[in-house]
Amino acid sequence: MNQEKTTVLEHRIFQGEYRLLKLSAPAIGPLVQPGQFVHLKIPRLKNAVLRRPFSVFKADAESLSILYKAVGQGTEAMRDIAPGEPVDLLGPLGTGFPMVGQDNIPVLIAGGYGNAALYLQAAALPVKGVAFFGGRTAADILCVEEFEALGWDVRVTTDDGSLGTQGLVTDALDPWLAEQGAGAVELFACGPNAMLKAVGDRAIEKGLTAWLSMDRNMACGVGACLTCVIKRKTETGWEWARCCKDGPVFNAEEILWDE
Amino acid sequence: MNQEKTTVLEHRIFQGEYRLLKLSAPAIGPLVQPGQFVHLKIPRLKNAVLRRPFSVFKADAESLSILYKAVGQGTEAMRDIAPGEPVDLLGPLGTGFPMVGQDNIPVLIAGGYGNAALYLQAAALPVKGVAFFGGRTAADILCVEEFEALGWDVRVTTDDGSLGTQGLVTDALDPWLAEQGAGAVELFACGPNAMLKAVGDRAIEKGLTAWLSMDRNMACGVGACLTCVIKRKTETGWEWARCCKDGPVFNAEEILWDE
Amino acid sequence: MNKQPDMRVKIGSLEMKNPVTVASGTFGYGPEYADLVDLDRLGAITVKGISAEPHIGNNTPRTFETASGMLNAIGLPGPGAAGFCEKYLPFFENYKVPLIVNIWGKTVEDYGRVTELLDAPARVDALEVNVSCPNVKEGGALYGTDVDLFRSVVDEVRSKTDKPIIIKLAPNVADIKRFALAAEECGADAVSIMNSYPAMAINIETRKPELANRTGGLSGPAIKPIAIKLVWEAAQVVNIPIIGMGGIYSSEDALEFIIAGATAVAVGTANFTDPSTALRVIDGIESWLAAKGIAAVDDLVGTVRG
Amino acid sequence: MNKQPDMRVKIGSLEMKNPVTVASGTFGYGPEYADLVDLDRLGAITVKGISAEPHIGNNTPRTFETASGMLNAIGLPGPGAAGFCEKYLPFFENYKVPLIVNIWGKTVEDYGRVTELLDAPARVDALEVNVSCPNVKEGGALYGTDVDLFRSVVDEVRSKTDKPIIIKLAPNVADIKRFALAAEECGADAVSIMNSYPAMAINIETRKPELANRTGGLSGPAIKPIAIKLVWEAAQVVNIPIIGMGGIYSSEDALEFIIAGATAVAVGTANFTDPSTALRVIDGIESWLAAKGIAAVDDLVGTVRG
Ligand SMILES: Cc1cc2nc3c(=O)[nH]c(=O)nc-3n(C[C@H](O)[C@H](O)[C@H](O)COP(=O)(O)OP(=O)(O)OC[C@H]3O[C@@H](n4cnc5c(N)ncnc54)[C@H](O)[C@@H]3O)c2cc1C
Ligand SMILES: Cc1cc2nc3c(=O)[nH]c(=O)nc-3n(C[C@H](O)[C@H](O)[C@H](O)COP(=O)(O)OP(=O)(O)OC[C@H]3O[C@@H](n4cnc5c(N)ncnc54)[C@H](O)[C@@H]3O)c2cc1C
Ligand SMILES: Cc1cc2nc3c(=O)[nH]c(=O)nc-3n(C[C@H](O)[C@H](O)[C@H](O)COP(=O)(O)O)c2cc1C
Ligand SMILES: Cc1cc2nc3c(=O)[nH]c(=O)nc-3n(C[C@H](O)[C@H](O)[C@H](O)COP(=O)(O)O)c2cc1C
Ligand code: FES
Ligand code: FES
Repeated sequence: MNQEKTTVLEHRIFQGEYRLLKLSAPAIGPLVQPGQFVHLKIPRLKNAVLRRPFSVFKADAESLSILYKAVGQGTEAMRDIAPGEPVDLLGPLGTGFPMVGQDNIPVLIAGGYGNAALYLQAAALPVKGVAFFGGRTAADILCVEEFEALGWDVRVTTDDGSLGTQGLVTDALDPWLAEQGAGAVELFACGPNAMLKAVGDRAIEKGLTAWLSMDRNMACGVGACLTCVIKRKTETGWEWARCCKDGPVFNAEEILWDE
Repeated sequence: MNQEKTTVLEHRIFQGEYRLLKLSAPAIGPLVQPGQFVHLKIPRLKNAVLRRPFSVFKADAESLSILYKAVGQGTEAMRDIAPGEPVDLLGPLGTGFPMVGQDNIPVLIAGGYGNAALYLQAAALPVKGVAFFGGRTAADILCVEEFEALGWDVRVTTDDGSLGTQGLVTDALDPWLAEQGAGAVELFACGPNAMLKAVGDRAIEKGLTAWLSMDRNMACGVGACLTCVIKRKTETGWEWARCCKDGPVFNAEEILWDE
Repeated sequence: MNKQPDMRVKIGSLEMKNPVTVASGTFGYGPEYADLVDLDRLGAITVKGISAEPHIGNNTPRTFETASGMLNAIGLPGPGAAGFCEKYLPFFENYKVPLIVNIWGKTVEDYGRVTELLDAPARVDALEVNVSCPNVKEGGALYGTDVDLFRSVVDEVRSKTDKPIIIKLAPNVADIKRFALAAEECGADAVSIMNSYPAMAINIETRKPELANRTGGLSGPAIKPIAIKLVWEAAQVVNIPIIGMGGIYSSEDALEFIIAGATAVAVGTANFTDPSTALRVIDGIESWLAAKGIAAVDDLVGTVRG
Repeated sequence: MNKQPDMRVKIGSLEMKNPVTVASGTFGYGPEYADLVDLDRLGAITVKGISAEPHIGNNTPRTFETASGMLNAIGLPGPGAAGFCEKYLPFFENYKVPLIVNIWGKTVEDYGRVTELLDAPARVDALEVNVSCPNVKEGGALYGTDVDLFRSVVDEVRSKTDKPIIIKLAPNVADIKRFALAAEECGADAVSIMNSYPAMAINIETRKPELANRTGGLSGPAIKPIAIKLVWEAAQVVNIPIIGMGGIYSSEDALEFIIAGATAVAVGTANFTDPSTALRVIDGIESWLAAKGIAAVDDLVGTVRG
């Protein structure tokens, strides 16, 4: 984990409402593992005390990039970030995705920025299976060609049918899962909570392993403040686990969904 | 007095540490009188609740411009203002300089941004007299050629002698005043408090009229909050006068200097 | 759908056509913002604090900017009740907007005198009582933080007028509920929450306080979460209306106060940042209510869930 | 000229090599920031509040960002005193930095028990006593705002340890001086000022509070002017040292607290914004003192003028 004054190499509209921010980050970039995130201090937003967490989309020895969407004051202010501007970053943070188990077919399931969060894992996995991408509309479906170029079989669903099949990501996942032999499949998911829960429920029902990247509001990002906790099952009940440190990736079996 | 969403036409280094900010301001520009100011809301500085007051340097039917120097968090953040960006302005505000009295020779005395504050007056005065400009060093002396082009006899003093005579503005003013006949001269001054007081003291001593543009920290800028008050002499003692509304220009005779 | 929502609220017998006023001391005596703001669009105007006699106030500097806020120690300068009536009431003859006059005193008798003087003119619609003042007789104890002194002021003001009286609570108390209840019990028509919070800034180069008065009141967005909590707490215990204020910059901020329990709201420091704030807040509340299909702003008051 | 200034300060018998610690709850239990911050450069580490027994804390959401600040209602989850000693004390064997453990309880006896449990381990150098907690026995009255309850806690803690005890005052009182004096009278070695300020935010769409606990504590730059005032006031009346905190983001902020009367300072919310803050503050104080030719940071404490 490092704190690094990075420099903006590129900042542009990526697709639809998503922007790509590429930063020169020689201290953080090379350390990034799939599923980890960075904690970004928004330049010039002087009334904000908190950083904002973003999954690392791509990373190499010199740089890293994120994909983000403006949803509030912080991400809106990020749109003003200028090329060449310094951006203070903490990272890489958190516990990312594990390798796929021996002989398992990896399946990726993504919604929203989940595509960005899964890209490094998609690249790192030695076997390429099926990737299910869901979104509201065509513009929300990111990186299909990039995942295909890595060798993934990408299946798209959109709420409005403007790309791929109309419906939820689970509408595509369920029939496909039904065709597979038990135990042969391992799931890696990142997206809205409802999607993660749906994926987790299916995995538990079918006895599959599912790795869910959880999204919680964060303050410190390093495990110190206990803001980002989720309930993790223990033998006797549950305990708080920190999404930023113990996660964001958790085994679906561990998660106690009670909200 | 108007509130106007202006647009940045030009923003550049003017000289030394001073920048010029030119705004498209068709509602405010045409109303500006010499010595008045505008109250500027600094874009994107979200932790600041107060506007910042700036004298109008130039104004016409479509636009106005200010000259400013970065001295604190507000003016530093102003350097990020981008061409085309909207800037919310209140103006024109305050009571500016009066016309020069019949048969009087006008004398301008400026330090710092005072040159900007006096330019419109210099242009408006029907008679062009002598202009005394003082500053720390050559880079602080603004607009000499512009004032000369208007017909003013400009005399420069700098603390370090890097331009004009070495010394304070009063070192140049005093001998010149000594040469003039009493009552024939009227002073218009804008600059640091010490300079204004020195000018005021001389005027009172010599029975001259001096108009001083006072600089006080402001909050509302329109006379409502009573932040910017100075002591104004009354028959029985003194009362508070609002620099933003009753001033910034006051007759030196009115001012009770007791700080 | 989208019927025009009913924006009217009542503060005692005072009828406001919308729930938005301006905070005392941030909007002068009326004329100052009249060029920029159509005063008759406001639910009410609340003017700068007035005492029985003219008062000179503090030395300068009187304000200082802080993170998302500002300090002020203006020191309540003013023309006194008679001076106010003479200088400013005629101006209001040209306007229909309800006029709330904020009052203060250094002794209980002062509060009584200024109330009497302002009870007479018909153009004064209500009095807001600033109790965040030191009592000179009681050696500087604050009316706003000592519940017995507090009651004595409210009783005195109540005894001198039948106009609506709004008691403006001091925020720096351990339990705002005691003061809100005391105001209600003493016959106040409403409470307003909150005054600026006692605070200070020191210049490290000069080692002198940034304000001539050394300490001052903190206002602006910085204090909004404190104000929301105090309004919410007071709303649990009193039946009289609450005027909420503290860092309101947008209709969303105002709605937050209303949901917390405020019947009306006041825009203060935001006037300095953007004089159009109060009008934007009015329009914003109205269109939000319309969009949600809420018939009257009153239906939203205190509807916080959970 | 520019001789290395003496940065040492003492909090009771606790010697800090510089006046900067971190605020409880913003720096975890020690290991969390160890990758980013050289812990041994700090004057002391103050860890998250510990109670006698393990505690589960509040539901989420636990924090919410506000203008120049944040709300938190973490709810003091923690491993309990025994858990803390087992899990975290070994970590500190590798460091020389003084360790201040923040403690809390729901009853006076709880405070006594956690003090006893933490009195034993030599690695615990001092206790900071969080009194901003409701007393379950007294129906939720707050230890920090009721001066009798407050005394009973300080007495209890004092009776159970000879280690330095620092009483962390609640800010939401009308007169901080009473509490600072009471702490001193009960034998406290220092007071720390201020805890986060009770506050609230409501989501207007859901009409639910933004925190699961409904209310929380406001911290960050927004509250700095309040904290400066409280430190300045307390410094007028007590002789024991004060640890100042509330929105410290820079060495200038820290110097402001020191000039107001704080012997040491704590960096809280700023750790989230920039984990290097505490180290920057230390370096900044040192070079400022050197530039001014001030021989020791202690010489600056409480030197406000006018
Ligand atoms: C581990 C992790 C990885 C993330 N990766 C990405 C990414 O790669 N790309 C991306 O665009 N976003 C990502 N997010 C979400 C991103 O952090 C939030 O969108 C951002 O913090 C919102 O900040 P804001 O100031 O704009 O919104 P705020 O003003 O804080 O809030 C505005 C709105 O956004 C919602 N919001 C706030 N925080 C979050 C959050 N953490 N998740 C979802 N909604 C939130 C609020 O509920 C509110 O409605 C990630 C979050 C986590 C925890
Ligand atoms: C009527 C009037 C006209 C002005 N015209 C101009 C102009 O044409 N060009 C220009 O550059 N400046 C002008 N000023 C000064 C300008 O308003 C201040 O420089 C500005 O407000 C500082 O803001 P800041 O946030 O950068 O500084 P702050 O962070 O507020 O303060 C930083 C430093 O600047 C000092 N400072 C703050 N306000 C003022 C002030 N009003 N005057 C002097 N020092 C101050 C503070 O004491 C502090 O040391 C004018 C001021 C007034 C009252
Ligand atoms: C410059 C200034 C002057 C004020 N004067 C008064 C006053 O005379 N009487 C009063 O009761 N409150 C006064 N206040 C307090 C405000 O009315 C209001 O309660 C407080 O500022 C919180 O609201 P805000 O955050 O929207 O400003 C004043 C506030 C400011 C900033
Ligand atoms: C997330 C968070 C958790 C906190 N936990 C504690 C705690 O356990 N015990 C305590 O005494 N104070 C706690 N505090 C208060 C801080 O120690 C500090 O007093 C307050 O935040 C003001 O300082 P700041 O503005 O620098 O953050 C906490 C503050 C925050 C923001
Ligand atoms: S964000 Fe602080 S513990 Fe996870
Ligand atoms: S700045 Fe408000 S009265 Fe002048």
